[in-house]
Amino acid sequence: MPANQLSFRVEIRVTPREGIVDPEGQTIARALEDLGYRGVSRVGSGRLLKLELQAPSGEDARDLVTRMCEELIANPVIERYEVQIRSPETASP
Amino acid sequence: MPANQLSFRVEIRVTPREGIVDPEGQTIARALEDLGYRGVSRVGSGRLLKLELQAPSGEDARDLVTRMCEELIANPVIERYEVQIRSPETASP
Amino acid sequence: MKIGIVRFPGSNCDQDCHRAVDEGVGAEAAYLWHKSHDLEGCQAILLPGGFSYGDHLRAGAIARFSPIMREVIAFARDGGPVLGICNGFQVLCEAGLLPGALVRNDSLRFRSHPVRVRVEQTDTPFTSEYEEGDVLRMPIAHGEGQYVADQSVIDALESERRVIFRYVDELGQRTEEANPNGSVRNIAGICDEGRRVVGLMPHPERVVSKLLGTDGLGVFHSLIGSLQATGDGTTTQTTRAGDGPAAQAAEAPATHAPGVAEASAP
Amino acid sequence: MSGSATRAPVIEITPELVADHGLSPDEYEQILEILGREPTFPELGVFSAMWSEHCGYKNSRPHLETLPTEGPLVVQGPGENAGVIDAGDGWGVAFKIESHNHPSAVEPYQGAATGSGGILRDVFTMGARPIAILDSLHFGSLDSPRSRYLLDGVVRGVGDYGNCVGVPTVGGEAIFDPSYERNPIINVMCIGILRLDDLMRGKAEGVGNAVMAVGARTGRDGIHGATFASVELDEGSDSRPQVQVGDPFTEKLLLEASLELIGRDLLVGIQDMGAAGLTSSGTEMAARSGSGIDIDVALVPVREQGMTPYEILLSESQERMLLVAKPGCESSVADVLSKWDLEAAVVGRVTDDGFFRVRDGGEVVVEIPVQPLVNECPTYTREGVEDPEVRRLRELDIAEYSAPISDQEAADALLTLLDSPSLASCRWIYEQYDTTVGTNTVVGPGSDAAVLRLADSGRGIAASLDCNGRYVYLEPRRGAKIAMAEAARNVACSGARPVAITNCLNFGNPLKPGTYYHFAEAVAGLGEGCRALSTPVTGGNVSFYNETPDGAVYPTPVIGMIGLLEHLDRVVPSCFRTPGSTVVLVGETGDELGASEYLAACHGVVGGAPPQIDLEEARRLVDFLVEAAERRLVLSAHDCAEGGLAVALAECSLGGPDGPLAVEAELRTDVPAAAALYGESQSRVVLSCDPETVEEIVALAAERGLPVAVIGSVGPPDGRFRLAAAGVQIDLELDRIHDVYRSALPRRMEKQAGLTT
Ligand SMILES: Nc1ncnc2c1ncn2[C@@H]1O[C@H](COP(=O)(O)OP(=O)(O)O)[C@@H](O)[C@H]1O
Ligand SMILES: [Mg+2]
Repeated sequence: MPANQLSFRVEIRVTPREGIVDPEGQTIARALEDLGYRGVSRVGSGRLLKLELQAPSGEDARDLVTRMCEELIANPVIERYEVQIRSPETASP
Repeated sequence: MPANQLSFRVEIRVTPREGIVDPEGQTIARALEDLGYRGVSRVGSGRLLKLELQAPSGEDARDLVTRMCEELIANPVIERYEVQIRSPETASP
Repeated sequence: MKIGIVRFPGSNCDQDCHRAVDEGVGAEAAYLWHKSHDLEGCQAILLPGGFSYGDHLRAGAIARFSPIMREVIAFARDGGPVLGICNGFQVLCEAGLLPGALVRNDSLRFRSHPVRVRVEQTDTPFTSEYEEGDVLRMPIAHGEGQYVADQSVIDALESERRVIFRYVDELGQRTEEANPNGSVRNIAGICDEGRRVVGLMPHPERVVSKLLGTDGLGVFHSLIGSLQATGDGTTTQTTRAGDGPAAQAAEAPATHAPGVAEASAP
Repeated sequence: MSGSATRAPVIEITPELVADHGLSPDEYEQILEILGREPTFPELGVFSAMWSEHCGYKNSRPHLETLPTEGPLVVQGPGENAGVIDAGDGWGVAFKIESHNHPSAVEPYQGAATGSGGILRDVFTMGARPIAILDSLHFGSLDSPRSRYLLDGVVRGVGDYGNCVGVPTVGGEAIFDPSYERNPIINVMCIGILRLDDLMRGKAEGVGNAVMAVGARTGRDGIHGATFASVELDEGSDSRPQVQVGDPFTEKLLLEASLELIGRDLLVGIQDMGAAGLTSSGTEMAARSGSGIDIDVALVPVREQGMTPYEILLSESQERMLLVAKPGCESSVADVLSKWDLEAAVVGRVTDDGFFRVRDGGEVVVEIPVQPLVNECPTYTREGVEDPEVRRLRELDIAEYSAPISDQEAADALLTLLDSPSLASCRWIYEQYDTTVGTNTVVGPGSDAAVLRLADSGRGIAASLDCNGRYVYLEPRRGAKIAMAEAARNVACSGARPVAITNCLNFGNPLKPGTYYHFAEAVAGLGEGCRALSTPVTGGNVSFYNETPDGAVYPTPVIGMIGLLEHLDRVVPSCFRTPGSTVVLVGETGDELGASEYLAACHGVVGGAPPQIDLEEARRLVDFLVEAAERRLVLSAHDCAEGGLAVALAECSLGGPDGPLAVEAELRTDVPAAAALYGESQSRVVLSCDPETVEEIVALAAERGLPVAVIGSVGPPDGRFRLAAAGVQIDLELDRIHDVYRSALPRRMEKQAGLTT
């Protein structure tokens, strides 16, 4: 691996696109209500992906992750995604 | 609903507990590699839940969400969860 | 005439498809390995059901990147007949050969039982032996079979008569109760613009014998008939140069009348 | 990644440590004697696992040894991964049952899923392609949220696993009783078919042959699962036992790769790394072959860093196998596995010195003679004593329930019984299972027995899982015989001849005399049943410590019966098919309400003696059913069981593929009405037939010495269900009872999603 690689922590959230049914979210909402939880609304479900990435820069990391999402991780017909990248400084707590 | 309720945005992330196999994460890692993405490691999959919650205070909100997680949303035998609560001030962008 | 059946890791209806082709309608069936780059001269391709790559990420999401899928996509774009059943339908949608997507059943449960589907269109290589309006009984078995797409896509599918199968009741009526998974407009199967690529959720390959039901046989008879009618079936050679032996054009010219399925000894 | 396992600090073997490993001081003495020295810490772990109840059968072996295991069709009896019978023309049927009660009580989805995974591996390691799964489920009352949560998770777990691997789940049973609250019974049976030429066994032969670990990597999951399955679930403790997560995708790859390896003749032996993982698979394979095995844990591919030899030896990570390659075949084996994207590592060699030797890099950390480790686990025969409470319940005077009932009461009772989750339609469950993948399912769930195609032989395999725990609780020997007879009858109703069984013995803590009595008596009854019906045992499983704070679950010896059907096209369905056909009842209806579902569901009474069972008569009934099917005399045949004649008749009329069929029937009898309608007298079957063949059927039954009565007809156009007996008449609208029957489970289950409490 080239010496000038940095390490990033990436978190990708994939959620149903606006207008696409989210039966999972609905079911959880109903279950919470059945269990007596009040005041819960707008329940939405999604998938989470965490990974570590080696890249020369934060910009490269973001480019790479965006490509991954577009190509594989999210299906634009039904899903949208958000990416969070923690840079090497903040990566180690 | 009592007037003194505040509104919170909650995000819950559920991931496999340390040491529990994550076949989905493994498959995705392999797929990324097959697609030529280099420098990716520690791919982990999880579930995401977003909801809005009415509660008298941030502390109440956290208590409530913790109970929900323990009771319904995560199975502590194999999963861990993290909760993020955005308070009413920061909730509206 | 040779029909290719793709095997992805996790495919589990591949053998059933094989049997439907060779025992069901007496044509030659060949497995195509997902890592291969060669369609081996097959004149039609079946993408079988199952859980390719464990359905991880999304059903069909990873399978579409298999080496063999590059060939299948090229083959389809050249007008080769391709049928995706269940997981195969999901793969076709992920690969962009068919529009829309299949998401979790509205019940959030896996559903497995016989359904009735109405044949909506007969001008595809997989439905030509049926009559429009035929009601077929075949099983479904899926967790993610709810067909969704943007309104504009649905409108186009309807106006271009590309909905091929619809869930109906015993009387052939499209009802809410007859819809097992919440699919928009009870859609069970669709085709592409060229009408050569078809995907459906129910399993015709499971009902091709006297013992288990015969309503699915027509899908395979249709394919054989349409390949015979077009002579060699495939229109163009789609194997990329240098990737294995050139696929032989079909050896047997169409000597049978269209629609007559005849056993061709392998 | 594999490397030297982390060097563990030397751990002193104290009496506490020995006790924590579930070994008694006497057992420890025996270990000292076998080794001639103190064990190392990993050695203690190995003994603990192999001498656990789960692997060593400490408390059950003496009884299991009384079961008949031989017969003309038995190719492989107990002692292998699965039993195998000869099905003719070179075909074999491999089958076995497994329990996953304790893991499922803690994590129902994964517990059930990993149970399915294990039993599939047991079958395909024999060289058989799995073609069907059956599941026997016993849960607490569905009024309890916990039970609903468990059922929901278990059904998803069984379903998702089989669905993904592509093996249909084709039958089973679902029984609900408060006795199973918090300790459900989840037994899964798998059936596979093979060419007998390809029969494979778990052997480790040939000095120097490579021992390979394949499939998933080894992690820290489920360490001491075998020991865990051997202790009671402790309410208070929060030291949550480790639960494993199943990966059916990897399992599917393992299945295909294993069958390819066996088909290409590259293996000497293969075994699942199930309970006690590498330890049990390695030592059992060596023990069967009288050989030794020498492995290096540093070569085992691991999932986590810093795993110690102890952990690697005892891990129960799923979807792993141990195999021994034929000489010179190692690289071909590796090629096949890599084709299926699976990892394989040579982790050791077969030796001839009879030792299980484990190295960690250079250092030997375990060196135990295989034979005593595997075959000399101490066994215990205890004194069983019947619990006085059980006797009191059995001897309860239930005469008052035979008092006359009105038409209305009779009808209400039928509705109550059809709404009882144990008797109601299981459709809600099996519609979550792929029942038709593989295109071998000729008769799927919802019938007395599932029937599968035996490749292209034109013959069929029938299978049924049965056990009524309430009977066994009240009178264990009789209850076990009834379970045997019922399983055989179910299979015979389809037209198949019952030929062999596998069994799963689910009991409470065997150290309690009352439980031990139940166990010993039930096994004795099982043996009697096997002998009378000529259905030997080819394998099985024992699950003890099924206890909750309220005591043991009902003793539940689940029988997995296998039958063979000569002509698949003569298979007999359970339910009425043809309007105008005649309804015939074979068998004697007695005044037997004891232990019935009627008493439990309608009167809240668990008591009385279970019905009489005459095994000789049960056998004649089986012969009759097989011959009637062979001669195509019957249109349907359904066994009378829980809920008695009234429920059996209702099931016949409700369960057909084309919707319910009306029926009108009358049973002439001196027996009081409640018993006539709802008593559970054994060896009875409801048939339907063409009116033309009635005489032949009556003659055939008489020839076999079986009572027979023509009781009614199918399909009057009025859409009603009518049954009269002993002066009482049930007359209900078909749609009404259909509704009750169909909605009993979904009504209870769909109102709530998964709870984790
Ligand atoms: N109840 C039983 N009846 C007959 N044989 C049994 C029974 N329980 C276990 N056995 C047999 O004992 C042998 C040891 O089983 P083992 O492989 O340790 O079980 P498991 O696969 O559950 O770990 C197997 O051949 C099994 O079939
Ligand atoms: Mg075993």
